[in-house]
Amino acid sequence: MTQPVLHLRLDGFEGPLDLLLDLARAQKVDLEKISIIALVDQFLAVLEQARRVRLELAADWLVMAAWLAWLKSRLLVPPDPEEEVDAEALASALTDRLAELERMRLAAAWLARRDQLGREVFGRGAAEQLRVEDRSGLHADLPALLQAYAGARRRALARRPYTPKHRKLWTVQDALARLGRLIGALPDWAVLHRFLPEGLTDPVEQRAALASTLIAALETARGGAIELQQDRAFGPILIRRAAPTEAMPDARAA
Amino acid sequence: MPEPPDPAETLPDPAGEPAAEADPALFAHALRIAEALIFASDRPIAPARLAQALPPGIDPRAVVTALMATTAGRPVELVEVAGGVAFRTAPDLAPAITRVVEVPRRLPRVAMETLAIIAYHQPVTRAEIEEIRGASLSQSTLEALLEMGLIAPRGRKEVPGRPSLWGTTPRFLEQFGLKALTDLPRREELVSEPASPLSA
Amino acid sequence: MPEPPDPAETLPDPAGEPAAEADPALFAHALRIAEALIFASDRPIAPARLAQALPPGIDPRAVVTALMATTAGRPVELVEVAGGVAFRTAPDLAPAITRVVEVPRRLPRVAMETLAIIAYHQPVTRAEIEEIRGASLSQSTLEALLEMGLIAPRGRKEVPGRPSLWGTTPRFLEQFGLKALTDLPRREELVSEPASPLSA
Repeated sequence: MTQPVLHLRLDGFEGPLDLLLDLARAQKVDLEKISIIALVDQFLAVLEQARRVRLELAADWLVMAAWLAWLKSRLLVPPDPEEEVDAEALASALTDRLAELERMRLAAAWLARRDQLGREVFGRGAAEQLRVEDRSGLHADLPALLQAYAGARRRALARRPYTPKHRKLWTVQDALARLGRLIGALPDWAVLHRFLPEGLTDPVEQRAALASTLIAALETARGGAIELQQDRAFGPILIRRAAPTEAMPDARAA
Repeated sequence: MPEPPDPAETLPDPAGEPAAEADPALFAHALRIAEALIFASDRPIAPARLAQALPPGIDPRAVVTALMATTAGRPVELVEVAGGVAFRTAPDLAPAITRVVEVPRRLPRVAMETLAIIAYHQPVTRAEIEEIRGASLSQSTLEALLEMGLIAPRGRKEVPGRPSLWGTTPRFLEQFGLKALTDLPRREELVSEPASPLSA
Repeated sequence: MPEPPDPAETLPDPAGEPAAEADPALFAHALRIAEALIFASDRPIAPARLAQALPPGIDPRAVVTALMATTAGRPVELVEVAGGVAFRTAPDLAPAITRVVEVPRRLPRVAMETLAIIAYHQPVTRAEIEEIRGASLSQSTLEALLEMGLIAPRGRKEVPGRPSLWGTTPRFLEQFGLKALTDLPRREELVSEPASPLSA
């Protein structure tokens, strides 16, 4: 009847070190003074009994058993000066490991005995919000602004070749009609730009309208209805209604 | 002459016995429990919930009343809120204990692009902005920029429909650390436009 | 004969001036602010945060000392924990509170041992924890500790495979009511404790 109990007990240990620590405690001496040889014998005995119950045992148990058997044999023979590994040192390393595991067990127990938050003591359950967010500020700097401009223009320009726009070009006829309509209300010199049709934002359409308006103006000036003046190359072109009573020095210049 | 107990006071008494004067030590202990429980709870404590924690025979409402009286005027007061009672820090201390954290907003891309176009092309109409961006522009984007004080109307363009013209404000210069609009890099430095001298 | 002030007490005075008696009204106001600030939060308040909220010239440590004295023995006490101060319910009231407030389950033994090993050996890898325990550690144990906020990754160990290193968090100190990691018993003290916890 003891065998199944042993089987269950072995399963209850968390690995070979756990069992070793339990056996070491059973020696009822300071962990520093335990007999490694006695410990090894006990461990192997437990394992042997366990194997009688069921043959398969986890690999780490068998590795530990083999290592302990080897350690015991080294401890029993007189120390060999040629030997690379010192059996005493290995035994003391095992003792140190058991002692550290023991200390960590005690530390866990010490923690477990403390009053724990949420079990024995409680903190404020419903914390009050002490942060007031001021969202009036704006996170934007000049580089971001410039990047935005460049990005918007690049996208708009890149889109253009793919969507050729229908251009409504301002013809010379259109310009002649508009000029004829507007010239009557003209009191004095006015720049040619003022005779362009309104609402043109496209640069190409603006340029075309300027060209046709200039041709229309030249045509009208030839007919004698208006006068044109430009003081310098690329300067503004001025238009006014022809005033037949005045001397026209400027007409020669034009 | 002792007054008869208020029937309303005795109602929640589970045992139905008259609201006898509670043992002062027991009542003091109940006060301790109530204070700790209300502190620890993550939501307001209703009288019924409070009663579960109190020694039997103690009226939770009497405990609440007593606790309210002792905490009145203290830095942390017991107040009635939806669903029961809770501790709250006194409102007069809020300025001292709250911390204002500045969480600057980030402008959405459309708004940033619109702002940049207004900065470079002002005064400019919404239709012109749409033309320059090559995309339509919602009124709400303009309104957001207006609300932040970054742009302002600059009259109307004398074309059919008389659309508003938009320009940037001194607040805009401040936001972007500019002394004047002329501090902005020239457009040609940012993007190589196709030759269009008329639009210059 | 009045004793000279303890030099250790006056050291942290930022202005370096002698520990003059603060204006009693100002000090009382500082106490109100401190109580409200610490009470409002569910996390410990660090001395620096407290100092920010107090009127200038008030020593936060004097305020904390006074507040500790007035709340000692009360149902909600001021305690030092995790590098700051926080209000906590008195342990004797736990049975009454837990009748109403839900209490999390205790950590299993494996998790407590793992936590102790991380606390004493941090930063430590999972393989090192397994080496100390002499048994493999299930991922769910680490995950449970992580989820409770008791441990956190502390970078990686520069060995083949670069395993994560683990350490404890301020939340760990709070959970077990520790002011700092130095509050943990020293290794020697652990062994000299009575043998009873062996069975724990």
